[in-house]
Amino acid sequence: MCILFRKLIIVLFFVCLNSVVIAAASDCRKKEILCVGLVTDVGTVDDKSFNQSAWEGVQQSAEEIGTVIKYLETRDPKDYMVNISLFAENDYDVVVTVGFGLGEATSQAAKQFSDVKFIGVDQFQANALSNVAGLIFHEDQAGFQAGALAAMLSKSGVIAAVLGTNLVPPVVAFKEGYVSGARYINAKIQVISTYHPGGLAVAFTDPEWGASTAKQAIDQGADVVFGAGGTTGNGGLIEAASHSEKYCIGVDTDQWLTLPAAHPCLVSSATKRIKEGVFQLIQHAKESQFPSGNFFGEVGLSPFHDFDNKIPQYIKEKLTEIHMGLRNGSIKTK
Amino acid sequence: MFQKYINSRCGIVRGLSFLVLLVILWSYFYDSAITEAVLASALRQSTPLALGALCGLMGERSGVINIGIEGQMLLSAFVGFLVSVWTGNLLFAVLTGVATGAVIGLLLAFMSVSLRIDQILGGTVINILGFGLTGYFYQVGLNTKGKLQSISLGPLQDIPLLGPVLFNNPPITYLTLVLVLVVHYVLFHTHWGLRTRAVGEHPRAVDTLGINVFLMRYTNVVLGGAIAGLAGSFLTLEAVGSFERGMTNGRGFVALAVMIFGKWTPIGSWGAALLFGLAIALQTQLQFGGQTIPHQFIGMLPYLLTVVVLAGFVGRARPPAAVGTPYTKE
Amino acid sequence: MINPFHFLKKVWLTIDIPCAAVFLSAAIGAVLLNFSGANPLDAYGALFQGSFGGMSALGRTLEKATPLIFSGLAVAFAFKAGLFNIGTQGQLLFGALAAAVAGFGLAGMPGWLHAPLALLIGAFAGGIYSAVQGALKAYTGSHEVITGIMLNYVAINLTDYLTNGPLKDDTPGNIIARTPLVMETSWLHRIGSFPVGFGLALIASLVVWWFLERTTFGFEISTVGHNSHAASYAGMNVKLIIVWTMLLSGILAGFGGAVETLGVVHRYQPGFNIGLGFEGITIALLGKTHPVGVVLAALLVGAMKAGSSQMQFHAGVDKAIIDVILALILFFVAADVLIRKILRRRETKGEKVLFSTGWSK
Amino acid sequence: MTQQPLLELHGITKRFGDALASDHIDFNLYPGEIHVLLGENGAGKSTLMNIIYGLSTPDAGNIILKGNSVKIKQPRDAIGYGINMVHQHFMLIPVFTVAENIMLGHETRWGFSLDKKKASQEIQQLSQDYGLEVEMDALVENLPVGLQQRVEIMKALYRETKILILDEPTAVLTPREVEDLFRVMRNLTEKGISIILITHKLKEVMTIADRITVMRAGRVVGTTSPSKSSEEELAVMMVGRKVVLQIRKKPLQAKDVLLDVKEFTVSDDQQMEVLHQVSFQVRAGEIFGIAGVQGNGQTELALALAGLLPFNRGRVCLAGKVMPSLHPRVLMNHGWAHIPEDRQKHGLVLPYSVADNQILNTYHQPPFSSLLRRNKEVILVNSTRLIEQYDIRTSGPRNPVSELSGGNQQKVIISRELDRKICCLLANQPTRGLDVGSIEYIHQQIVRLRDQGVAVLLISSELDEIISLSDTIAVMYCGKIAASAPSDHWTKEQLGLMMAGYSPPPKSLTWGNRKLL
Repeated sequence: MCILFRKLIIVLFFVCLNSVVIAAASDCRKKEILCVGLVTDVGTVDDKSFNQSAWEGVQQSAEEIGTVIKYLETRDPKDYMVNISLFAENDYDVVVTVGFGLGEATSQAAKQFSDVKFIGVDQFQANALSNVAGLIFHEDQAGFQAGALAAMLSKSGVIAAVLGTNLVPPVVAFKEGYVSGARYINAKIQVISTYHPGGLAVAFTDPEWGASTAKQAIDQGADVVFGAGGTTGNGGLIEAASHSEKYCIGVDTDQWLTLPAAHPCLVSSATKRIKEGVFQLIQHAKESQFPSGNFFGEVGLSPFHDFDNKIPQYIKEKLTEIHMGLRNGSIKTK
Repeated sequence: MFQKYINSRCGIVRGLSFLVLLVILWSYFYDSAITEAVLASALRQSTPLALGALCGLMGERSGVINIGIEGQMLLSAFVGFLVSVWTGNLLFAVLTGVATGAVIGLLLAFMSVSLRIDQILGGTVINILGFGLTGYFYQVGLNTKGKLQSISLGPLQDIPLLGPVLFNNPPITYLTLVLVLVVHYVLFHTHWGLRTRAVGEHPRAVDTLGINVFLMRYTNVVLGGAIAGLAGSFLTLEAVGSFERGMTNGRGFVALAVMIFGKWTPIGSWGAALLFGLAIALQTQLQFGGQTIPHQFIGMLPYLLTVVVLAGFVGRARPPAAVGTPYTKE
Repeated sequence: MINPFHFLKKVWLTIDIPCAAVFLSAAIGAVLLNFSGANPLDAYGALFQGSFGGMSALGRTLEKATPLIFSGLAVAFAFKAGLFNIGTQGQLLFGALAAAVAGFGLAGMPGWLHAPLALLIGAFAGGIYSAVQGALKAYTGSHEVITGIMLNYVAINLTDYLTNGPLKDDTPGNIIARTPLVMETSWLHRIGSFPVGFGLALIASLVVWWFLERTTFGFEISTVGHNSHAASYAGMNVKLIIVWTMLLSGILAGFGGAVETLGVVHRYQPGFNIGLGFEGITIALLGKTHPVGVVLAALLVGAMKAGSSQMQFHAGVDKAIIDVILALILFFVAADVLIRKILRRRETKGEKVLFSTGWSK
Repeated sequence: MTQQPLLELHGITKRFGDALASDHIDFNLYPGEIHVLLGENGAGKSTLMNIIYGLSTPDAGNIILKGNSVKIKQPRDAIGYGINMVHQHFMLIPVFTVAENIMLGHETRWGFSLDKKKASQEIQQLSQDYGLEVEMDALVENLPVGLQQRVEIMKALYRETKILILDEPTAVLTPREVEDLFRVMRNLTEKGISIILITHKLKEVMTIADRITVMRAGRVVGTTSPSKSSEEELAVMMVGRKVVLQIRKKPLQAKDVLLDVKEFTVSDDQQMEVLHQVSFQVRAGEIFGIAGVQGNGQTELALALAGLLPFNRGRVCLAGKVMPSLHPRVLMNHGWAHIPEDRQKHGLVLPYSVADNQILNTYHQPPFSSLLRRNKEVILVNSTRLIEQYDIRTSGPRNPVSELSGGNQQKVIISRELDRKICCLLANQPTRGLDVGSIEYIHQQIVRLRDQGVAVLLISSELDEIISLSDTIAVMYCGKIAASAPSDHWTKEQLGLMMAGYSPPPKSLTWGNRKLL
């Protein structure tokens, strides 16, 4: 045992020495190959939320226009810059940074690595930089449509929202849009909503709280639940699915595809088309037509899927009307 | 004199419970639906805390601090979820979740009883391991075939206030109520419980009576682990229906507080867990009601309340005398 | 006076178990990596390169280690008095926030004064928060682990509220809950790639060592920790010492938070200090509550954190593997019996450290 | 006694590291006898008994029970063979009731439940049979020590014991309780139970033993009986040299009152008044002995006087000065020294070195500290001097005090307390649990201080110690000073009765604070 252990130590030691000289994959230096890197916000790439949507966009670019792709997950927000630089230093051409939290680091990196193009998801660009495109969304508009749908579906006159934390601006925008949308349809509707009481560390990863809270809302008459807040919101959706005659509305992506457990109640999702937006921007980069400043992505409701034939035509028409109204500015979310 | 002290404390607790009851009744007549909703939510939120506290007190009554409840819950939640995905059999999934908790309990017992590692360290190892392993092996796209559904207990459900709150719940919630009583019975009315408490107070005395201290501690920690496993199963298989990284969110630690709040007794812990659940449900309700107070203030209320209560009159709780000290034979 | 050979041997005998633990854990980690389809050699190589390969990597490791040293010291310090300061996280948050407030709020100060002042303010904010916990323990008997856990939640909520309310960064265009940037006069810079904060951490660990080993107050603290009855017999004011110990422990934690704010983040933002306090417990346990051990443990964990991005980049390995390895290291350091069996070494006297002696007595 | 021995030990040997704790021990026990195992602390008595009881296993040797060789690996085996042990430190669960303690490990069950009623009946029956009365539902922690011991004996009886081992049972008892215990022991032997009694008190040996085996340094020195040898002979066998059992001291030359305690009232930590208006005075050059059974307020008196327990009312003057408050450090600065009752709890920090323990309360004063810094060199030099001066057996000043024997641990405390310039010494149970050599040494030190003009307040439950050392003796009973008088006014019997709360005091005594005659 002892000798074996010593051998192991020696082997490991040499491994460490040798591996220092590992070279990075150098394909990215070639001009014709477009390398796309993605840096997540704190969390994982498979979070069923914005990180995942953005990554799907990047993956789509690999499939359709042959980019070389790689992602880095951020565990510590202080590593934003480190992770971005890692791509830049390894000759990646496009770096996608996901989440408003990375905004500062992204613009800093953009100044430092001027030949790299950055796509900042959810990052509003107050001062445009030539190599940064901020992919931003009118979450309030998506929320507005969700609220309108909820108000039209509700029979009890009470609708609920289970939310992440108000420390994150998009969540607040979703919520406020949701409330105005519901009021737009029915001025007397009662909207009961709540933010997660914990801090950032837990607010988006507490499905149990989301589920309990949704139940609490349903028990007092709410018949539509809007879940907006990562897996916390998902908990609320799944809970609503286990009650009969209740509807729920997902958020960010078309959750019909990501959250099968919610199928019994999931009428639609208030989506931000992050995947499409990211893919589009990568395409632009490939074609050397990379925009700078703010690039507005699509928002709206996802398809109704199985609920398509259960939803009366007048609701669909009204939703289309609202969608157009929001687009041309005749309807305001506030 | 000690007796008198207990009595006076009981008086305060009784008074407080009576007050809470009054408020509940008043609000029930004011708005029955909301009251029922809040109470049902409180019961539900208290379930993992109560189970965690039961796990903690099984260990501590036999002399082993278990600070790794969080990790135990997380790992069993994960395994239960995986099994549910693979087999689609919820009962089997719950059982494997419970078994996982027991196995982690065995690891904790091995560390703290056999290896005589510092017990807080052992628990910390389990916590980090829980986060690491579940984080590393979790894959997205796994979906369960549903979760445990409510079972209403027939006519009992029609009792006003109590019916909808107590008698229309999913199985693990019922099981928790039963377990609180069972653990109470076992601890205070069986020879096993007598020996367990004795081991936690004075292991050497128990050893000299020919009782195997190590076996007692092992068994209790493993059984406690199984209960923590049930708490984990509750999270994935009953409350949510899916797994998320870090989804325990500190409930294992709060369970410890609940256990101490409850003075190392099952029923006391259950009461404390209910209080916590009620606080969380109330703060949600306040937000529902459109309160404009920043939600952080409401959010920290239960914690502040605990500190005040601990400092005020539960401070001098008496833990099992031998808790935290590994036992060595001479 | 000291025989260098003996000294080296003594050092080796102290660190051989942790070293073996690290290697053993790495080996088990390699099996796991292999199991999930990654190449362990690539992974470890990249990890090493990302943490020690070059000056900037090294600087990053030191930067990661800095707050861990502080919170590790805070936990270890309280351990000496038999107190388990699980509230380090909350104290660190307050330290970080207070330093930020001092950093952006005190205008027109020279750099030589501003940074130290902001550091001190941060440190005392943490200290006072911790002293509350100590006072509750000493004068009401409520257990510090419970009050610590509770006050952590309170701290998170309170700092979240402040950064999203009264202290929110009001520069145009900001929508994020965070404080304004601190002024450059209060920054802790880097000298080359060597962060000044790390130097402060080293000094702090030296001071803690000196304080515990060489001062009468350190003597009082460890007397209270070993036997509080004997301490009151010897005329020490046990309750006051508990409060003071918690205060100082909190000062260390708050200092860590302040260094993080002034040296790395340059503002306070919720979510930026998650886990730093809790990890202090791991660090203190790994370093066997000795200041030098704390520094080494923090360097180890800091290196793993710093190199994890490289590891994921080059080897495509999920970063969670680091948690697994860390847990294994902690397990093997704690379960030194197992390692001893492998190393075939007998236990030496007085080496076993017990941190917890149960809940308060 | 020509019948077959119940229990025989042949060549029992046990090593701890390099030390031989038992060295080829032969021992036998006949049915219905009381066999005393006599020896100093550390002679190997407890090790031997632990081997019989299965708490440790011998390296070599046989245990023969009723002619059959048996292996006893754990207490369960011993209990199975009818061997039970009452440990010196009681093995009782303080928060359990008497009944729970007695049935623990041997529970009467009804299905899964404990049948507490049936168990209580059985225990009640036992207590009637053997004349051992104790309240079934009382919490053990609320019982006086004597009753706790009774519970221990009943535990053994409940398990139908045949061989009962009593380890130093009289250490914590009053003379009257000791009599009671001996009566019970006789009662047991009449019913056929054999008893092994471990002790180092010669007088008890002479009254109770049927046979005596003397041990020294892990070996059996010899076996005898009370009729065949005298106390002095036994002492020589035990210690290996002649010991002086009488303390010689100069006649009393009392001077000024140095310690004056007036109407001192103290509550314990559960707010119960345990000391009621106690007053007494101790003069320079006087040893004032307080006799009494444990639990009559001596512990609280000592703790309160030393500033470790707050007092409710009263006044304490030290060397003519009224102490505004009692705080250990203030007291020390006024020349107060304290040998605490529980040396491991109050007197020492066990993991600390000898040197650090010797400055435990003076650590903050020069020369041991300058400003904040501890002067380690001075501390070590100080320790080296004290170790030599007080003859402390240790491998050096850096040695942890936990590795020292009880006697040397006490010497560490004594060296710390007596090395200062002091005017008043409080010695609470200064020789409890120590070997004869250490007791002798400590007695000498106390008398030396008295002769130097220090006021000594001696609290002890060892009546012999009080009688042989004190100039004035007071008896505490139920939180009051029942009586006090010069030592030559007392007889041992009177003292014993007073301690038990019986009988009017002897002539010319005070009762409470009142002069009686």
